[in-house]
Amino acid sequence: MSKVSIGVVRFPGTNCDQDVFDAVADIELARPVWLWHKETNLQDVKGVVLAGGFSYGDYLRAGAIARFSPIMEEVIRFASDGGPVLGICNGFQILTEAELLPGALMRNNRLTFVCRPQRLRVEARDTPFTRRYAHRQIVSFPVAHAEGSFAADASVIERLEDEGRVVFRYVDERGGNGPDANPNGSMNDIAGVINKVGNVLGLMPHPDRAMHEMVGSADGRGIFEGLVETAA
Amino acid sequence: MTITLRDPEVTADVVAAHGITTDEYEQICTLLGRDPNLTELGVFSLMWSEHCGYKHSRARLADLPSSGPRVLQGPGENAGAIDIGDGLAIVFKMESHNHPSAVEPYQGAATGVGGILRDVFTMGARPIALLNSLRFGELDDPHVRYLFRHVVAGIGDYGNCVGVPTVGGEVVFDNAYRGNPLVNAMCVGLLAQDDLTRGFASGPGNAVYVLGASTGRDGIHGASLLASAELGDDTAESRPTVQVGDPFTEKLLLEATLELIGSGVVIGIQDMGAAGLTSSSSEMATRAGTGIELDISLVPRREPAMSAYEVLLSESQERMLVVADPHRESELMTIADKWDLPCTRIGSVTDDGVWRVFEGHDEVCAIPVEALTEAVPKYVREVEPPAYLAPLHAWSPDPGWLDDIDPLTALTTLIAAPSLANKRWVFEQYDHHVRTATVIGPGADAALLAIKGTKRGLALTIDGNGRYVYCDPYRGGALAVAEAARNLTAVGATPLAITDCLNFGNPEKDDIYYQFVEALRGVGDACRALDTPVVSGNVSFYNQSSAGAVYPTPTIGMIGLLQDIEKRVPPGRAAAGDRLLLVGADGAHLGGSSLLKEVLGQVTGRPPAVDFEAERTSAKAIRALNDAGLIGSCRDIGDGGLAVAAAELMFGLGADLGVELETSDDSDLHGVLFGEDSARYLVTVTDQDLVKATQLLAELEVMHRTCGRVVASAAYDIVGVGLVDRGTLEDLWRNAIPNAMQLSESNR
Amino acid sequence: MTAQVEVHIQLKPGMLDPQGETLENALAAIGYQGVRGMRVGKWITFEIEADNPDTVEAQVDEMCSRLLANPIIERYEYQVTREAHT
Amino acid sequence: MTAQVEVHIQLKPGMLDPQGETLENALAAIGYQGVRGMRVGKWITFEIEADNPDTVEAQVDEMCSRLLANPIIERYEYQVTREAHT
Ligand SMILES: Nc1ncnc2c1ncn2[C@@H]1O[C@H](COP(=O)(O)OP(=O)(O)O)[C@@H](O)[C@H]1O
Ligand SMILES: [Mg+2]
Repeated sequence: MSKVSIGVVRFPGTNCDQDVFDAVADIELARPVWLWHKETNLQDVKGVVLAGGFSYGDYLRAGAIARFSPIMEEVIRFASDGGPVLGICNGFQILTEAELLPGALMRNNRLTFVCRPQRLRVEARDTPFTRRYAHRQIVSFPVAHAEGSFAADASVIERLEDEGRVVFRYVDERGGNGPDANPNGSMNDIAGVINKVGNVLGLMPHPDRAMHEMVGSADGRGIFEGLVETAA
Repeated sequence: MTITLRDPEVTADVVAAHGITTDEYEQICTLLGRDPNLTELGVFSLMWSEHCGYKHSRARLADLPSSGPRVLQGPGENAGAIDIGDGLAIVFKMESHNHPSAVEPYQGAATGVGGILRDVFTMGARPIALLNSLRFGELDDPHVRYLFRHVVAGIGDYGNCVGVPTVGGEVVFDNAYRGNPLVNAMCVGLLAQDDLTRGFASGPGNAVYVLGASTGRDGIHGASLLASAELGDDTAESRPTVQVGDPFTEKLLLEATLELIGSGVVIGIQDMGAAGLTSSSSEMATRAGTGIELDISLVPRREPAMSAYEVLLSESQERMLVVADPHRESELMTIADKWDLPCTRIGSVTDDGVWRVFEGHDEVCAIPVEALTEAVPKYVREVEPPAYLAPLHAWSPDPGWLDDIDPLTALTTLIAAPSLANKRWVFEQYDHHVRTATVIGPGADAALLAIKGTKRGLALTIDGNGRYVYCDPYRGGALAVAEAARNLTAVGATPLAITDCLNFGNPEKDDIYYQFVEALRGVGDACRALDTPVVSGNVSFYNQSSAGAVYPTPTIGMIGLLQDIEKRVPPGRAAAGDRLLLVGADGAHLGGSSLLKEVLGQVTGRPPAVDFEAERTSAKAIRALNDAGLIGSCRDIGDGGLAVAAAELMFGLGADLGVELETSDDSDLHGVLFGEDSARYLVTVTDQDLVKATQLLAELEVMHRTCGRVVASAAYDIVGVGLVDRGTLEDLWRNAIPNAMQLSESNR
Repeated sequence: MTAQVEVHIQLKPGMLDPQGETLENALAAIGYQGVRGMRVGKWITFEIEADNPDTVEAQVDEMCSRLLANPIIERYEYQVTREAHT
Repeated sequence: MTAQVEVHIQLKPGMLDPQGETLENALAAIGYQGVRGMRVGKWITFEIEADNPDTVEAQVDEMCSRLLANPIIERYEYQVTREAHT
């Protein structure tokens, strides 16, 4: 059986590109494909990942400049045709700037970069990316960002909650909503959201950094497995 | 002080203002066969500054051991390189950015990281880790908090953006550093040995290019004035020279450089660090035995009306000097374009051994290359031990002097001292996971990275203890190396090599020069004894303020290897009932200790002597125990002695566990708990393995004793002395720095 | 024609501004009481070379709404000052 | 008395502004040619409650140099607008 090709987009300043590439390569049925930001062709990939990092240095606002790269027109078209798109960290920021996802990612409320292991609760498992997880499963993916505070108008937040589009929520070590749960001040402890159709997911934590027990967690595999399964 | 750049006349005042002595000026005239013009004088002033020319240190540095079977590149290049097998090499180096950080902590620290990254990727290596070593005054001073906050942010923001994990480091607070913080950054890179690239301007006729950022007036006189002069009250005047870092451009430069090297287009490449275009071009020509010709009117500029002097000496960041075959220019330009980086041809390699600079058709400098790089004066002198040492060494306390010090109170004081407390406040601001190879990140004795595609693990640490070196320069130098080796051993690795950053005061003063010479002798002896050659390093002198010199502080960055990463000693693997085993003798030595400093407020006595034989055997014992699969967890015993090591070990265990610590009855309680004698480790072994472990240690003839156990109640119990609740102790340890940093912020 | 442009960007009213809040607290801590409602925004200045003076404003407005500000969280204002031909 | 304060902060002339430079290039790439000399600074607004109107300016100046701006690399300007008692 031929492998499912998954595109990994590289913008200038993307720095988790190799990590995502390796994570995809780790999934048996998948074949990662590089997509350069200046390209205008997705090379027939069946899924797209926007990796983390600091595209354009995060200058102005994280993701604001990358959103205008030539490749993004193709990604937007691919997404509106129903193709699965996953944005991790800076990728999430770019997806919100491109208005493929609602809301915005603002500077962390503590005003500093935060890098730490982070527990999350899977709030929605009826998405292509999360069906490998159990209902309300607690998973651990590291966070590493300076602008990850999810914000939107109250009505938008309400709609996201009502429609079950909050896919991941920050929780504390015990799986609860204690004061240590939220690393950045996100509204409603939101860590990841999906679009209305259900094919574009963005999240701040890094499943690509949770692929092996040796680096602390293998909980991230499920997302990549889900992505590849959907893309197949 | 100001230099009038428009004044072409080189008067005695102008010479002095450039920090050049009368003797040196005469040497320059002899080398040139004439008087230098102003631009040439500026060039000499930088290249002969301590920072670039190492005039006070070069002769002494030659005594450090720098060779060994694994050394692929020793000192003299942009960074050192070590063979780690499988055709792979590790490239690494450390740099100081002390004075720039004192002037502008955020940018100073950030550009320090930028510079050390370039030193590593210019060799063709992909940076895989950053570490840093920091020294500040005590945190009760708002200015210190300002410096600390911004230095940490600057380090984090730069490395995070470039995408290199910061996996370890150290921070020490002591008022000896109040007026002059130390900011040392270390970078470690990985490459296939075949890709090792050097800074050679070879092949007359080859073309010279600048790649990367345009040139502005940043840091003009940065190297000579900031790094080679004391920080006085007039530092405000050197402010306009502050360099601003652009990590985004650095990331592009990193990718472009590695791609260029991979393509084979590059003949030689070097980053433009201190003294910018001048030092990079002249050093590259020296190494290749060639000359070089530049037309600085071709250098892309950010600012109008820059003089030749300014272009040559600018320290604008994120620039590389590339030597390539002009016939392959289009390949070079294609790669530069791909990464949106300007690349401009500015000159060529010549065969006349002269460093020649034109501005259009006008020749502005013509200096024999070697006059800039090799003819730098070298100062060596013999000096006596400074007077302050004798009383410290004569220190001998009265019997019973510590009777009033309650051990549990002392422990809580130590644990809550910012120098010993948890550093999460710092390392949570650093991305330590990117590249997904971090198996042990900050928080343990050493960091451990997986070398992907192999079974190996690379262990990294950075260590130094300025207070020790102040109290006894020779011992302190040796102890820094020994402590670093212990850190690596504690995760199961074998030390391979070091880089160093030698931070001292003004070497023209005898006391300081003595500290430097003796500390270096200690470092050298320890490196020879522990088989860790010095492959790269950096000297930073003139670390002093109106309050005097900083503690002499050599910091040691050490790398080690673990053949099988599965055999690492993971932090925090122990269960209730496991035994605590002290490997090494009981402590007794309190001279120069943390107990004296943090609890009694005294800096006196001699730090412990280093017994190299004992270091070797105890390290061997740890590796043997680990190979036999007997170690649950391990901490080396350092600052604060056994008592602090046991607490740190406990904090790494499940939250419901505690420790019971048994002191030995016959010796002195405070010495056993807080003594900082070297060559020691604290390990846990399961109850069943205890006999095997002690037998093994007996066979290796290593001193040891069981010194307690892991218990199911969350308390720290010194048997027969008393106990303290684990939660209380852990809160003190975790919150000492965050609490101190909650206090008001300021911009000064 | 060259025009001087100044753009002011600020979080929309009602959006939490942790930077403003932190600065306000820090000011209070060092003795500047009485500071209220601090907001930290962006101030962007540049020159623009335009063939047609009439369209400069529209162009700047577009730049602001497309890139310089994020209308979901921010609002912006700009001023264009035309310069005499140089 | 309440005064409205606006502070403008920018890197000193001659200092590299990586943000401004990157933005300028990005704007050109997406079709806005002709933008030059872009600088990204800060715009801080707040209210201050002051007993003595005469000292407000001095106080704001001090706040800028001590905390709001970093005088080593930045320059600042401020405007204080007094309001009628409310
Ligand atoms: N400046 C820093 N940057 C990154 N990590 C740091 C820094 N300072 C301390 N750490 C981390 O905190 C842990 C404790 O540091 P330290 O107290 O110096 O340990 P030790 O005494 O075992 O050498 C180490 O893992 C170290 O890497
Ligand atoms: Mg240490």
